[in-house]
Amino acid sequence: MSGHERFLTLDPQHDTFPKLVRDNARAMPDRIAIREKDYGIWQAYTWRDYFDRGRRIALGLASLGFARGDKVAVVGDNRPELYWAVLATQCLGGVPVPLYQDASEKELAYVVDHAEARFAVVEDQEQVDKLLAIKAQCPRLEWIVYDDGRGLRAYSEPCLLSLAELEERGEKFAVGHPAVFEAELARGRAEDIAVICYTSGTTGMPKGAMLTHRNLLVMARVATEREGLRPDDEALAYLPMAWVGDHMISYAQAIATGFTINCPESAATVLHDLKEIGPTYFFAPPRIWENLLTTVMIRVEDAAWPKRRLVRFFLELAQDLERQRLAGQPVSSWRRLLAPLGGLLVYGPLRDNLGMRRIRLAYTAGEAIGPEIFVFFRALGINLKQLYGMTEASVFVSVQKDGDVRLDTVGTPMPLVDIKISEQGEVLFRSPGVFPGYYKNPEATAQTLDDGWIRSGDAGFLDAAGHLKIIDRARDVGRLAGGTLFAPKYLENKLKFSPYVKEAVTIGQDRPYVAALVNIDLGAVGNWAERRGIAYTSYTDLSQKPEVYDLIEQEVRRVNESLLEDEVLRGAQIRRFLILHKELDPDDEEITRTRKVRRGHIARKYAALIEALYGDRDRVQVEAQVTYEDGRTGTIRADVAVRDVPAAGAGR
Amino acid sequence: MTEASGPLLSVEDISVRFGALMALSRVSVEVHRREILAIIGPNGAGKTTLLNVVSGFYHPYEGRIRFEGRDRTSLKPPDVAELGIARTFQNVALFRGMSVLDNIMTGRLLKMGGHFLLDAVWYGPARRQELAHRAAVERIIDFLEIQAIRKTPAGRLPYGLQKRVELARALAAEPKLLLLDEPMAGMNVEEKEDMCRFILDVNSEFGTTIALIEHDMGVVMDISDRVVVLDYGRKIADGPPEQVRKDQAVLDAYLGVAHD
Amino acid sequence: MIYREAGQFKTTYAGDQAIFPILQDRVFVGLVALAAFVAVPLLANEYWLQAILIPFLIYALAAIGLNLLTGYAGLLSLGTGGFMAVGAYSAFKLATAFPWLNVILVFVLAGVCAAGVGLLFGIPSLRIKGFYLAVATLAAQFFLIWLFNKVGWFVNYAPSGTATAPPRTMLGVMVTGPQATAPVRYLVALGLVVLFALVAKNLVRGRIGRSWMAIRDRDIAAEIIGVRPLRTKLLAFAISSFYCGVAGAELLFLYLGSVETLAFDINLSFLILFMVIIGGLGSILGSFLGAAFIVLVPIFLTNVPNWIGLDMRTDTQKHLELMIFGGLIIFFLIVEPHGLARLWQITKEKLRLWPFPH
Amino acid sequence: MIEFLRSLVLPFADMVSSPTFFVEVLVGGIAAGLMYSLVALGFVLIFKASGVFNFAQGVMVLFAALTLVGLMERGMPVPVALALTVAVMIALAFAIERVVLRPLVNQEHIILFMATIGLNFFLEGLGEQLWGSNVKRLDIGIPDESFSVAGVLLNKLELSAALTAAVLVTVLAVFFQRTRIGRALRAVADDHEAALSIGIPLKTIWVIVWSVAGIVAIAAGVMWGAKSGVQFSLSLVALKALPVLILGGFESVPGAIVGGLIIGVGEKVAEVYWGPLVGGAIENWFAYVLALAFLLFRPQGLFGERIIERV
Repeated sequence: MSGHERFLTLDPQHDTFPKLVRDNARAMPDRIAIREKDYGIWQAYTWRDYFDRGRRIALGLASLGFARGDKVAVVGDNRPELYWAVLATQCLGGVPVPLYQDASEKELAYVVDHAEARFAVVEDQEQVDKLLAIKAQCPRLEWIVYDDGRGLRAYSEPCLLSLAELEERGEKFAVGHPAVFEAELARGRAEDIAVICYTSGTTGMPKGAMLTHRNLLVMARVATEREGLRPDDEALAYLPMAWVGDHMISYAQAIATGFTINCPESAATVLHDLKEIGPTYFFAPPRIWENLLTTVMIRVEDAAWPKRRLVRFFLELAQDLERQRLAGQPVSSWRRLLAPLGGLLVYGPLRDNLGMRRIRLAYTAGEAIGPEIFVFFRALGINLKQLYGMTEASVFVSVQKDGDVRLDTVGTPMPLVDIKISEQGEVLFRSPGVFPGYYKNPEATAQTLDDGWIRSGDAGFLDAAGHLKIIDRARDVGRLAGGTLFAPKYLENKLKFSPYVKEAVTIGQDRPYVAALVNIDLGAVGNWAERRGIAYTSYTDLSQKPEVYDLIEQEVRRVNESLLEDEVLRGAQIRRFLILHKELDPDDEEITRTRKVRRGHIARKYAALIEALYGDRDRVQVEAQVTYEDGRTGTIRADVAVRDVPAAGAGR
Repeated sequence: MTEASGPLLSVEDISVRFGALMALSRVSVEVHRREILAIIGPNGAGKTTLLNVVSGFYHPYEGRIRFEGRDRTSLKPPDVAELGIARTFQNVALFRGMSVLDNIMTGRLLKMGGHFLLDAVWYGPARRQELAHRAAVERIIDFLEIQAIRKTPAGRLPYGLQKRVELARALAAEPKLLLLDEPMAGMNVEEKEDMCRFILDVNSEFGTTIALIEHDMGVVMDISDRVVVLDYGRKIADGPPEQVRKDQAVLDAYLGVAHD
Repeated sequence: MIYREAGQFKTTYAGDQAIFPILQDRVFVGLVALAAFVAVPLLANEYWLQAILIPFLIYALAAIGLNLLTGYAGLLSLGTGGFMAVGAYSAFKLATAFPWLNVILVFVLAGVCAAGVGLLFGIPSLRIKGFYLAVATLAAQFFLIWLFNKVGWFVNYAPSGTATAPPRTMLGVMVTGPQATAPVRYLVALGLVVLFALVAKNLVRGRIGRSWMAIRDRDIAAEIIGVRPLRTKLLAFAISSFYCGVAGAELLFLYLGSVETLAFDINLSFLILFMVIIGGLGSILGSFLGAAFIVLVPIFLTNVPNWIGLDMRTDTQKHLELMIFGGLIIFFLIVEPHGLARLWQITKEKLRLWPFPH
Repeated sequence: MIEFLRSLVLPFADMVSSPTFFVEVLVGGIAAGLMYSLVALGFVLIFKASGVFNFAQGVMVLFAALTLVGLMERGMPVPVALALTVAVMIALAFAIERVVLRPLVNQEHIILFMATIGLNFFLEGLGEQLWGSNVKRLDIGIPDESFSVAGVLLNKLELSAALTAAVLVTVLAVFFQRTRIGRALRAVADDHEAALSIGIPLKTIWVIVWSVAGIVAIAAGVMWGAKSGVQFSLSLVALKALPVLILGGFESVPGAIVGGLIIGVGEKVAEVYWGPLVGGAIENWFAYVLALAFLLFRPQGLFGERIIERV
């Protein structure tokens, strides 16, 4: 382990990201740093371009009177220009604050104001409009710089500036101040704040986690070494820039390692662009893996039956083998012989079609992933590993090691990371990546940071082999009224393995039994319904079809069956469920933008439904508020059915 | 400079007849530089006929049409295109067998030249030209946000997208005057909003003069600088939207018996 | 299934617009070319070269020509045989009048002659469309055949009325005439068809092809974009006839050796049209597939009775062939009206998407 | 050069100087023209009702004639053989609708056109396989001899053929204009969906149309067969009907009649008077060139309406 200590000492000449970009631009000026699919082809930018554009933008910002420590809000899809803006900000000793591009005005206003951003660098008209709308509430916001000027020609606000104009100003500024850039760059220190990532959190207002260059750099290097990343790796930069995962991979690790990141053309083309690029390093929250699995299942379902049978056979075979392998059991030999055939017929082509043919390293992180989903992708031959991390720890806490992947753990701690379990069973850890605190929020900082240890809020334990096992959010794990242990997330993930279930919320704390609120997947169920000739008009209509209830009941029964295998949890079977008449939506604050369920909100909002789940009626009337895309609100009324499910294994 | 200051297009006293039917009688319309002009009127009022006359499909039996001050009454459609007039059609007229990209590329045919023997070889000027125009077309694809469908055959697209591709094709010609025949017909609210935004963006971004036919009064009032109202092949009103909305003749035409 | 495309991305428009953008396709095409240029001449026997491969290549060239006109520009023509005859007879006249002329140049000039005649007969296409135009092209067919039949000058007043390919060498190798060996003639035909297929592909994927397809798909929209119908259609007629002319010249010089006008009668027009439609309208590849289909089916039908040991009277066999051929065409049109090229494309898409359905 | 021009003009003098011969040529032309009309009518019927350009019409003529002769050769009396042939043609119509048209409904016209060429091959093979491919004489009891009226030599067979053709053409014209089915057919031709919506089953219409075309083919087959024997070349008559169609329009019954007459007469006159000038046998293409030249001035054909293209 001690080998990793060397990463703790940072050479002052190379201790911030701007300095490292400069190094890269010198050492490998013509290597590709960023590609962006734009105007139909992959436009490539070298490390020299990277540094040069960062410099130009920095000079532009400097010409506007940028001071060290100033915050720059960065809003938009993953675009090279925005990464350069992050770099430019750091060059001047400022702090970039990346924001979710789909944030509402309200959310945006809170963060921009709280972060005291003086500048905003945004992608296009959509973001400009939002920022202009909230400008009155954010008195410190002075300049809004946009990259794509389409539709903005008629805007006359003096605070607006295009990126091109900014760089032009920078050039002029550089003539009068030739040494400013180099000087500011050199003044950067490892302990400077490199970025503030606002975490939406499942409760309360967003908190701004500050991360220093040292935090990010040390962890990036440690992870690079342990996971064997190389300068010739390719990653897809498609996750929101505001998410620390993207910042770590597409910015910090890419710079520290020198690999190439690729920005997709638009949100609509991500899957297509993924296939074109065929990344070697891929990072996705469980949500994306679930969606991919759903897509695969739906499309296979549409195939003619011989092919469907064939594909299913080999997929099941691979999953069985993978499960045996993960459990360390001997793999039956004759089935192992079939695997190469499966590779030729199913796994290889499938990997290729998903754009994962070249993947050497893939992570799932952000939330627990359903074991079935996890096994599915590993069975295809993708080196998918669970990563346990937090924004506050510069992402990396523990990762499954290559060749030592287990289904039920999130792997062993990263080098330089210490983990301990509190008396209450909460996971605590400390590492060089641990943040100095939340921006302007000492109370929250104090709650989370305890003498250098971070309280994760997750319940878990280290097993005999040193693997970290997470049970659930510490405060979510509960017991039924009868005292049986009940882990909602665990059940929900099992439910979500079904392609037909998009989201699920299970309830059971101090209740006699477990009940579930289910969100169907409109694509998958719609497809299913069409094939059966079931007509429907809307999501609400489809969700309440008896046939759909039958379909979901099968899924619930499947989950219950699988619970029988677990001694501890077999008592917490789902006994009653209903299908929600609307999709859970971040705009209605039912889930976060990273798609974590907000249990509190849901419990309040759907109190009537939950009562029905524990009552004896089989129908219930509801009204729900919905927020439309333009911010208007409306009400949906519906008649929701409730259905009983018999306990599995009752006959035994 | 009189040319540059006069109207871009002036239709002077034109009449068109099909057999006994007077489709247009002595209609005069001016389209000014950089404006968005809406042409409205009940069905059969002669709106599309007017567009067809301007684009050279029909020729008026009386009256004149001037474009940038020059008479061009008797030109054929390709000549009209060369003047810098592009248009879209009421019932989307895309090239169904070609991809979206190729559809838009055809919009640049007038800007491409060279000998066919050079095209046959592909290398050299023909190839450079082809790639340069591809780059130009990609700007339009980006502008109209149709990246995801660039290689899809046009015939397979949903209606709303087809309309957008048709607009892209017209834009590819970099026209001075853009004629849009019911660009929003058959679209849902969201698609209409998008299309309005694109039309306004085209107007402000490229300075393109636009004359459009539209039924949705809300849209007309929102985006047009000026409105011309036709009824029974005659012009009954011409002015800013607010004024036209209050015009008695217009109200009568719209509230009166619908004549198809 | 075979395709592995992840990671094949394009950083230039040139790469994106390549004829074979996928690596696996390039490899496949390379292998086919290698086999066609090297393996076949070495391995194939006289019968295969003379009775199957050479006519296949020549018909494919004519089919490409007709496909440019009918598939891309949407102009139905039944005069292909006539235009091929123009090519054959002008090549004959050129080769005999100027014996020093390189035979490839003779082919090209014959194509130019055919292009001129095609241009002439294309003029009505401005005013008439669809089947009317098809019938109008029949006028070309009948008139041209009649002309070559009646005017002895075209066959140098040969009493037999036939034109015979004169022996000509190229690079010291006998290319035409009785002494030319089948592999040599095959290679010449192959080289020409590959060259001209490439030219055709370049034409159709660029400016000219797009104006043709625009006129084909929606003529009014094409006009308002600036496509001039007459010029565009005439160019299609000229280029198409050029291809047919070269193919006609090859038919005489590389395949038959000597021809009467009967060889270019209306049935040839239909045969080429079949190739285009069965192969796939608007597809260069389809022209090859269609030609292969039409060349192979009769050979197959002739041989099947032998293979299964059936002894049939020749006229019965002839009739059965006609019936099966006609039936096959109908069957094929019902099963895949868009031709073999579409079938190929679907298969390819299926392989690319496997294990997902198309 | 002068010689050539002289030979171009001279025939006109010939026409005036020997009017009886000219009338004979004219009558021959009209007789041939009516036959063309008959075949063209078959085309028009099918094209009008289904948009199918039936290239197999010519082979249907051959097939009908072969069937009739074949039955008669096997000793059947003429009326019975005729009735049976009619039955065969109707059966053929059913078969074609079921096997060819129905699976190809809604396909592009060119595909259907190609299918009829396939049908052409099939019927040719079938007909000759069933009835043999040697030339057969068809004797329908009208002698192939001439008589003279006012110095003009007329052929009995040709005359009666022309008469029959005229009658048939008239009957068909009336059928189309006056009867319920005829009107239904016109409705189908105008708009498939509209026709379906007023309750006309498309399938039935097609069977009827192809049956009628088959019967017309019998008539044409009998006439031509009686004159020049039943053999393969009969199917080539169909190609002659094509310029008639260009001239008259694909959808016009009167067009087919008038077009047929113009082509018949024009062709005969040209062949007789100018043919020798260029070495003869201009019948093969003259009709086409005539039709083509005509089209350049009137693209919509003789009876076609001027099309105003709606944009």
